[in-house]
Amino acid sequence: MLNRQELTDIIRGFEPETEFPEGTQLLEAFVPAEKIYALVEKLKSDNKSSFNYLISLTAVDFLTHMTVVYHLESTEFRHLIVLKSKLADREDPKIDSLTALYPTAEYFEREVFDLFGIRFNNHPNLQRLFLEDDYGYPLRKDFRDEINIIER
Amino acid sequence: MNSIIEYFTDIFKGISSLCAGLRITGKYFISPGSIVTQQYPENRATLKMEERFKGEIIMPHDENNLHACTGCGICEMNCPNGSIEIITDRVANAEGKLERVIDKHIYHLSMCTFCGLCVKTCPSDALAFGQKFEHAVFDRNHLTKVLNQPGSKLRKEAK
Amino acid sequence: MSEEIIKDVIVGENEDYIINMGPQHPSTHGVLRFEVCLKGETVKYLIPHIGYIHRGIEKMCEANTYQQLIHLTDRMDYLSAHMNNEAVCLVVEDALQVEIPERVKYIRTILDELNRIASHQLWWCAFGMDLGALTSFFYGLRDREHILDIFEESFGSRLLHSFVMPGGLMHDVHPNFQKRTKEFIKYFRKKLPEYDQLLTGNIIFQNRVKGIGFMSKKTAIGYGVTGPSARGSNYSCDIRKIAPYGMYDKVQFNEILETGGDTFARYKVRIAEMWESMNIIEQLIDNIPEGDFTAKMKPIIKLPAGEYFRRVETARGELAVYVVSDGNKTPFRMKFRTPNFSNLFVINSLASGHKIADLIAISGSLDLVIPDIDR
Amino acid sequence: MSSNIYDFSTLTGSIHTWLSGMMSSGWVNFTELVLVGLAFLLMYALLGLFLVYAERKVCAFMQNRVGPNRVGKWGIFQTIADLIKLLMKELIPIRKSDPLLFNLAPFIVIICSFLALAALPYAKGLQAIDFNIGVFYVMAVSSLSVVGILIAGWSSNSKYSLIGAMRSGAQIVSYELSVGLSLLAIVVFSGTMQLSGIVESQANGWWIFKGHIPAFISFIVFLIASTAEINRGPFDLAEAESELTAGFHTEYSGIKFAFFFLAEYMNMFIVAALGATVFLGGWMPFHVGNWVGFNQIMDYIPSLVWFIVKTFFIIYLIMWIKWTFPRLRIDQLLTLEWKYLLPISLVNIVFIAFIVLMGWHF
Repeated sequence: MLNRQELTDIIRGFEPETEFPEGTQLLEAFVPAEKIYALVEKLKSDNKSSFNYLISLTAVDFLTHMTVVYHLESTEFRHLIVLKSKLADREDPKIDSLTALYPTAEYFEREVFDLFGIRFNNHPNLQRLFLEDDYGYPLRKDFRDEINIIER
Repeated sequence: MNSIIEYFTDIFKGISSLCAGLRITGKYFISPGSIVTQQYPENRATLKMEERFKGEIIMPHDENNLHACTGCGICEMNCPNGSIEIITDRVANAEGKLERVIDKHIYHLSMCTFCGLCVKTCPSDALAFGQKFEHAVFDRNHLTKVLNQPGSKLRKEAK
Repeated sequence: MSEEIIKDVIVGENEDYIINMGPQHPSTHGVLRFEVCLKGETVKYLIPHIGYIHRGIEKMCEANTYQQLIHLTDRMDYLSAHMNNEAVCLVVEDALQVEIPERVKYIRTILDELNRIASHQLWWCAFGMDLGALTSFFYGLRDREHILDIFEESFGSRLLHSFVMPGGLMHDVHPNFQKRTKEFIKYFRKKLPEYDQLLTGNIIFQNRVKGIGFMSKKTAIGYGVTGPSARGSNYSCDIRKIAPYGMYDKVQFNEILETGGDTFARYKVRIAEMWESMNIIEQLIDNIPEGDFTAKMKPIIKLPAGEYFRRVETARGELAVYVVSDGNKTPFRMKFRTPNFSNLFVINSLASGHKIADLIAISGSLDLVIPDIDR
Repeated sequence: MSSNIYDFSTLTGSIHTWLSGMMSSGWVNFTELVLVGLAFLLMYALLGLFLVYAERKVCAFMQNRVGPNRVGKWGIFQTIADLIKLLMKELIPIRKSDPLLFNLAPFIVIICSFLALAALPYAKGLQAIDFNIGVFYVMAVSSLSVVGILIAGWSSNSKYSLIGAMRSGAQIVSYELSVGLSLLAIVVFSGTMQLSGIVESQANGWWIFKGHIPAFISFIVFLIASTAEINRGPFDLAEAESELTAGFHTEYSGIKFAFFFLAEYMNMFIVAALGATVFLGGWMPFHVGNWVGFNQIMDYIPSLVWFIVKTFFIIYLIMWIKWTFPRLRIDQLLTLEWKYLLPISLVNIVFIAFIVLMGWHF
């Protein structure tokens, strides 16, 4: 069970360009979008950290930009980190898919695509999971739907 | 040789496990006393729901038609589904000052999910849970109820 | 609509013979559609289609305050409603650093375990019915009725009891809550062995269930399968042990692990978990301390800006709540990592190569609740 | 020894003399045929209604619940209400289905169960046709119903019913073997295939006691195989509710579904009656060796009652098995038949032949 300081050194060792915000409940790391796949691959294969369990992959729309949030945990040492990567471009956000590392990521990513419209390149079959094709991306903050959603 | 023995023990073990299952169903077949089904429409008179049962929201009125709702609208704010609407109007009270009084406390049973926030957060405990659970109606607007009975007034305690 | 001409579909050799199981199907336990490609009786591959009961709970959470969204999380995994609510309350209490009274911890842990037994009982009924033993359905429901009566007496509703509030409970439990729980434990200790005699020991049942739907520990971790389904393949993922909450660190109980990895192992885990839950309840029920049932909370709860993450062990696996708050009374973004979402998608790798009857047994052993998948 | 059992042939004889007094012999034959036909039709309907009601009540008590109790005193008119409901239900035409075969299938299944009813000895002297190859005839006729099921599954143009029909085809064809062999075991004992002959041969004791161990084994094999043959109990793969929604009769509605439903219960009655006749002595009262007094008392109970009690005991066994065990998978079902039941019943027949040769049976 590595403590926060050791984990930050490991991550900074793999990926120097990460910044670590202070005063957060869990260890968080902002990683540039194009570097995320390489970092997660190293974190998973390195047997000191061995993050082999992707708890959840989700996205948050901060109106100016969108962040994709990864919660990773190691089933041996039970330590837990949160990786986040900012996507400034809101029209066509793109990020690498982690399906090759975690089979469960395929369906988390399809859900994020369905609700946020973030595309994951080299994803096996990126289709919508819940909604029909012509429906917008509901979980974006600027999503308006006069018929079904009543603003109170 | 032991494969033949295993063949027969496998059969006998199987049959004994089957008989264990038969014994259970047999036991229940000959003990009708342990049947727990309630004959609902017949036992309606004796059927007593738990007194905390969340059947619907009611506004308890005492014998001389007084209730405790001041029309403050806290329950309307707290309701997640917007199933409560408060209509208040201004009435001049004894000293001639205009005072806010509840006119209609509209409650949409069709939208209510019985989360109990209105009953909990009401400052004057005007709302309570009723025990009636037979809500089937033929016309949807019967589900919109007015909780304060006509001609009822606010109960004035000596504050 | 004009009568459009239906193209005569002639099934050639290479063309797949696809049947739709669902969304209305007796054994998909909810509106879930399996697009099953068959070769004779054996399943070649299987695509689950979901979204039939998607209510957009995460979108609705963004418009409700923290007390108001309790009744939403009830309706996610309705069989472990109490654990879902408790997850949200734990996140809020963590964020506000509120110290909840000892009595609330006791009651919440007892309710967790009662809810777990009720959920496993309903799973047992549906699993027996999937395999054709129709009587198991009625025995399970009859015993579950006792728990639902306890819930109805204390909270007023049987299944979706929005009873837990951030900071404690909505109101105190009914005075004879303890007495009835003890009666139930005494009653169920006599009835649970009957479940084994009726189904577990049965040779037909064992042949139907042994050796099918094998899931290795690696696939379980890869697909994010948690809960009893994963513990069937020796993957210890019990959040009550990893990140204890409530009274779980002070209660003495062991995590049930089976090494079989097949449907029978998952079955045995759930039956053993019912025994374990009863032990936990017995350790707690007699010494519930006196005290008030909620901590002092402001009427409008505003979480300080930041992100909060908390995990809870529901009857089906690990439920994680991730809240992003920007300081006002409604959460900015709320994500529920639900156990059934990950448990569902492993079914393709488990069921391909087996017969249709095994597919039903495997999906029964994964104990899926569909509203939990769609949210 | 079986002289003073009430003989129904006196009753049928008196009807015959009464009729021939009125009409010429050709017409007498005709009216008797019509009367027997009406009797069977009436029995078919009444038995069908009663069996459905009995199954629902037995299943309810086993599942610790009350069962139908709203229509009539203890719910006795429940099945009549079901029948009227099924009669009123709309017969939904299935698009792209083969209309002729789709409508023919229920009739095939009903006719087969009707044919088998005719050959059973209900009481002493009360038997419509007494072939000297009775057992063989009943076996042949009851195996015809698989044709109806296959036609139903194929013609209703739905994938579920096709799978259901294929399953039941394989199941019934393979289980006929062990039913035939288990009946053959008793034919070897009694020496004749004539049903009334078999019953007569059990005058001094039922074959299940006289034939001691091998007869008991063939009774168990018969019970398992016949449950499989009528698609019930742990072998109801043809209409497995949880997998194929309703198997071969998914697309049927209204009276066509009622035919399948009724035929299944009548097949159960036929199989139970056959088992009772061959193993438990049909209408022959329970005699014990030379206790003359005891045998006299046993003879006072009319032979029809004996037959009904034995048949409903076997029906209860079949229902008990159905409501306790989960369903078998199709490959386990076939391995059970070909690897367990068949070898056992073959060895059993050789053993019985040896016993009959040496005369060790009673």
